[in-house]
Amino acid sequence: MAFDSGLAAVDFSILRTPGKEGELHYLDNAAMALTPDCVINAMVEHDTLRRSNVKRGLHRLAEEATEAFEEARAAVAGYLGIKDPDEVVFTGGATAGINILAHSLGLMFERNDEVLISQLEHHSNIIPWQVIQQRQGIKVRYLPITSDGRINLECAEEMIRSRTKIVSVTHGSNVTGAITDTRNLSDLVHDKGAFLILDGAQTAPGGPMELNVLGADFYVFSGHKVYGPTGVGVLWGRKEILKNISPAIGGGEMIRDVGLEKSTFLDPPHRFEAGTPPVTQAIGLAAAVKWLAGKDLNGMHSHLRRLTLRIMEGLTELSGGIKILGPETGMERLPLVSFSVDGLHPHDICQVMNDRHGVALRGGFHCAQPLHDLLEVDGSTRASLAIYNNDKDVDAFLNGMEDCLKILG
Amino acid sequence: MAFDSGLAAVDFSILRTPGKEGELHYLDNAAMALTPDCVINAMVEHDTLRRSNVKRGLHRLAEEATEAFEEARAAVAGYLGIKDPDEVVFTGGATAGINILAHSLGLMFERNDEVLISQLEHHSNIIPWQVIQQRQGIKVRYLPITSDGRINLECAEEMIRSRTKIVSVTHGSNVTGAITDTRNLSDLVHDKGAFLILDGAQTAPGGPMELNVLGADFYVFSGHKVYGPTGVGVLWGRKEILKNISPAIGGGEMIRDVGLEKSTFLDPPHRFEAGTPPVTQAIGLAAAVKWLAGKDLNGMHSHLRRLTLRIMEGLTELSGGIKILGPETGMERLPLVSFSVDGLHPHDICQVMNDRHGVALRGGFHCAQPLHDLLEVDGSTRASLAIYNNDKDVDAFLNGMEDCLKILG
Amino acid sequence: MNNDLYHDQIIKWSKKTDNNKRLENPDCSATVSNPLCGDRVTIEVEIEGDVIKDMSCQIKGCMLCRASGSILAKLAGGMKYSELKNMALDLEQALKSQTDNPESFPETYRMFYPVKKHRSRHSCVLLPFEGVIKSVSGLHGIGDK
Amino acid sequence: MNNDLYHDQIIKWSKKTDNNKRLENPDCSATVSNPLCGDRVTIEVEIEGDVIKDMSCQIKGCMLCRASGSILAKLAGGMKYSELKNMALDLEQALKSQTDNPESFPETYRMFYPVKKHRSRHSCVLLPFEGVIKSVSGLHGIGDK
Ligand SMILES: Cc1ncc(COP(=O)(O)O)c(C=O)c1O
Ligand SMILES: Cc1ncc(COP(=O)(O)O)c(C=O)c1O
Repeated sequence: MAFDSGLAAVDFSILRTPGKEGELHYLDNAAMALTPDCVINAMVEHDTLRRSNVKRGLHRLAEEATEAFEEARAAVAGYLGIKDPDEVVFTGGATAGINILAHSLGLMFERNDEVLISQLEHHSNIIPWQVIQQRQGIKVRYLPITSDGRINLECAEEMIRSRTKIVSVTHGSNVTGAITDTRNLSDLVHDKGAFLILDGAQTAPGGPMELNVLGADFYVFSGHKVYGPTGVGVLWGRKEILKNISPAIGGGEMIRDVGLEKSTFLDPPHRFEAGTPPVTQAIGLAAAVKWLAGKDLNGMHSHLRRLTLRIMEGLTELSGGIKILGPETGMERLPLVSFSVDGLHPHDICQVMNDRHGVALRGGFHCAQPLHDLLEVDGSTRASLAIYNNDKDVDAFLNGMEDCLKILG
Repeated sequence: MAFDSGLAAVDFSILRTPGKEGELHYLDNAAMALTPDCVINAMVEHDTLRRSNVKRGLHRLAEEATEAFEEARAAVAGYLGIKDPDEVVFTGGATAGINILAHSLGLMFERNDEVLISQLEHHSNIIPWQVIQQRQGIKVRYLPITSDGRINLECAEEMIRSRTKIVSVTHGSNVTGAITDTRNLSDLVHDKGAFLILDGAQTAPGGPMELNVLGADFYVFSGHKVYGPTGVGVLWGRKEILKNISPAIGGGEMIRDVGLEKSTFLDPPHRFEAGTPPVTQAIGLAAAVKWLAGKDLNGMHSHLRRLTLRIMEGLTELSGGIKILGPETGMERLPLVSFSVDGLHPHDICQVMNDRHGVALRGGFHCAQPLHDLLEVDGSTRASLAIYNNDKDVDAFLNGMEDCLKILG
Repeated sequence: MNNDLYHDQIIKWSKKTDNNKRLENPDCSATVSNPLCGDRVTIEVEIEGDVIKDMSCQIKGCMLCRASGSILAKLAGGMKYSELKNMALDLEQALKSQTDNPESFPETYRMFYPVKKHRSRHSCVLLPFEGVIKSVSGLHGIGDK
Repeated sequence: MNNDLYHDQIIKWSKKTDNNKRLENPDCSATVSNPLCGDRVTIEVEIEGDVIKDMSCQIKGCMLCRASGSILAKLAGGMKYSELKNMALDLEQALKSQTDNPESFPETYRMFYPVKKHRSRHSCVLLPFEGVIKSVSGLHGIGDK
């Protein structure tokens, strides 16, 4: 039986109750997914029944809150397909996760060490490394991209060298939709004794994973893109590596012993969770991944592949200088499509699509300015799909684009 | 008319519906306050009506979410008594705020520069500076404390010298309850061209402020201690200073221009808000401070002063080697009381108080190990009050302590 | 669904290109940009005393910005710089004010009234003004008046 | 409200001090601590072959930890080290298991059954065992069996 996106949509108040502005065609999921009622309810329940600080309290609320928080950690570990929940660090988001890694691993870098990222990266996976570069005289280098917006992995062998300490790349691009093939990359990285970090912000929403199969050493993602709350994210790392990293972000609940000169740290994950963690949000995130894992994910994937193809083919049929970024039809890609239109500013497209068609898109550089510079486009417009999207959304998008070209062109 | 804490308590589901375990005497507010229903509702409403990423989107949800987020910023600015909302940076919490400051200001430090903190600090205001010390060869020095657990400000004049770049101290101690008198301190700090950071985690819950009067340059606090959500906090800084600091924590939504070698940053507050901010939680925090500002705060303060006094006097009357930490009765202090009992482990006290009396306390080092080392106590037990606490809670606490001494002593 | 933000007048003005030409002897020029949406405006001004003689406005940006720039370039010739600054202030105030009154907009800019409720797009309309002010304020004796 | 965690037996054992004395000729010793609650246990052991001859247990910690240490110090004399290790495993399993069965606890430790539902306090009970294991495992030929 075909996948019924309506069965997912009913879980979302925000979709059941369209505003006075009419129907909502939410195609801005790569920026933030909507969140189902069960996630909201899990957080309300926590805040009204078990609200308390975690990790050290001995009273009932504190014990219950700690239990719920640690269960959330186990649920996320389950989603990631890893055995040891202590490999799961709760952070403020993907950006926070990469910053924790960059600053903490940075403490171990020596001058002239190298960090290899790619030209496909989101700013979150560029700026933190540039900061370390500027501070410590390490070198940030960039894997080039192919003309269809994938990381050019053929260059990896040559570019990863003995000075390379970290290779940090996106697991799936928020602009081109390209998915990074990690199999060979992981071997190349490990052969040189470096660590592989994957930015999973766009791949985590695809459903439960087998992180170990990816061959990565670290993986980060954000709650709000996997149908979970804002204010929370996850940093996963292999235990034996996490244990040997000194945390650069410090505070309460992460230390073993504090002296005036020097302090020692708790074991992972706690050493990377400085201060009061986003307790309620971690619990919401656990509800989100459990909810998602309960869906027909194979059905979802083929449904989204079909909708993505409709968008790409529909855009191709429109006249008017539309250029689709990223892998061409038929190749693997995330369920998102970014494109530029000759002579049209992405913001004008987004505004008309919203005002006249109720279609929510995102336009601009999508926090990936180097990528747009390389692709020589002045920003792009992006339609990104999630489990609740359907053919009507695609119809509205394609009709809207036709209208846009008429009005703005 | 006397302050009626019941009028505040009715706003909290968690207090209206005691569990099967009987009445809850929640005296662990310094670790985390409970949150009123209006805060929870504000977040539910946001997630079900306006959920979207902020700052760049042009569709309806994104515009509404951005508007709500910026209104939350304005509400917090109002609570802090400052004119320009752009001085308010949303963070993950007090700890995140201090880390942003330490790492960013750290970029400007030179070897042998000094950071002056105090022996009264929470680990959140110790560890980040120790990290910078270890990394950059700066020196962290400690203002000593008085025997009654206040920062010894008489030493400040001598200890703040030309190499001192930052003085970062708690505005109110989470252990001794001592409140830092900032008037002279601020002048001393500024005379030497240094910056004053106040850790307001424990003072922010006191109600609306006039930050400018404090003479600080930066102020941080956490949402969850001001009756707001977890996963959010605030870093306030003077605009003209914030503008001149390069952010060390990087990501999306905070840059002006990203090149492969170097990037430039947006104006404050955005340059310090790397990545997707805790949108829903910022809105919850705004609801919390608005709710609190609407209460009879003078009434609340004298009510809490009276309860604090009852706790202190009650403890003094109990026989059994009880030592109260911090300023003696009659002196100004936060509504919290920490104490040690000869021969009794704080965890045993907390457990018995919970199991037999339904009183929620916290025991241990309260993330202030250096302070406990100096006061020569092996941890302490803390009762901390909030707006909804009443005489019954104090009765339960004092009866419980008597019982504890009997059972455990 | 409403169509009012991109109405005919805005579209018409956004497509005018007669003020894109560069000036031969500009007295001053400046480029300003809006990092949030990538708009970039380059302004050149010929000015005598307080009076703007000619102005060009080259815009890489959205329709609102282009329409605003076209109108400004058309209007500016012969206008006093102080008047232009006041108009910029009036326009900004009209966009930001809490009350909904099209009359509060400078007459020639009334077509931008629908932008009012889209806060994130105010800067698109204001950017060309910023460019002129940045450009002229670089000139000694005029900008700092 | 229930009183079961700190029941009479636990309190009684926690107050015993006879095993606090230091040994004259310990073969090995170790100090372990629990950073989460500040408990610290110092263990000294006299051992011959696999058999524990005597043991002392000095504890700065909570009642659960002190009671657990007193019982262990009392029991250990004459016990095989391998038996002690098994007991530690059984106790840990009994505390952590999903099923609620007091019988699953080693008999002499059944009084700790009420601790089961307080996860954060399991380590208080287990810490003295950890100390012995850390101490003995430092001895060549025994610890690594
Ligand atoms: C004085 C003080 N500073 C900082 C903090 C850290 O706050 P958070 O854990 O919310 O980051 C706390 C709270 O534990 C505190 O009491
Ligand atoms: C590929 C990629 N990496 C990182 C991020 C940053 O995520 P966040 O803003 O939630 O920290 C995003 C989302 O914007 C993304 O798409």
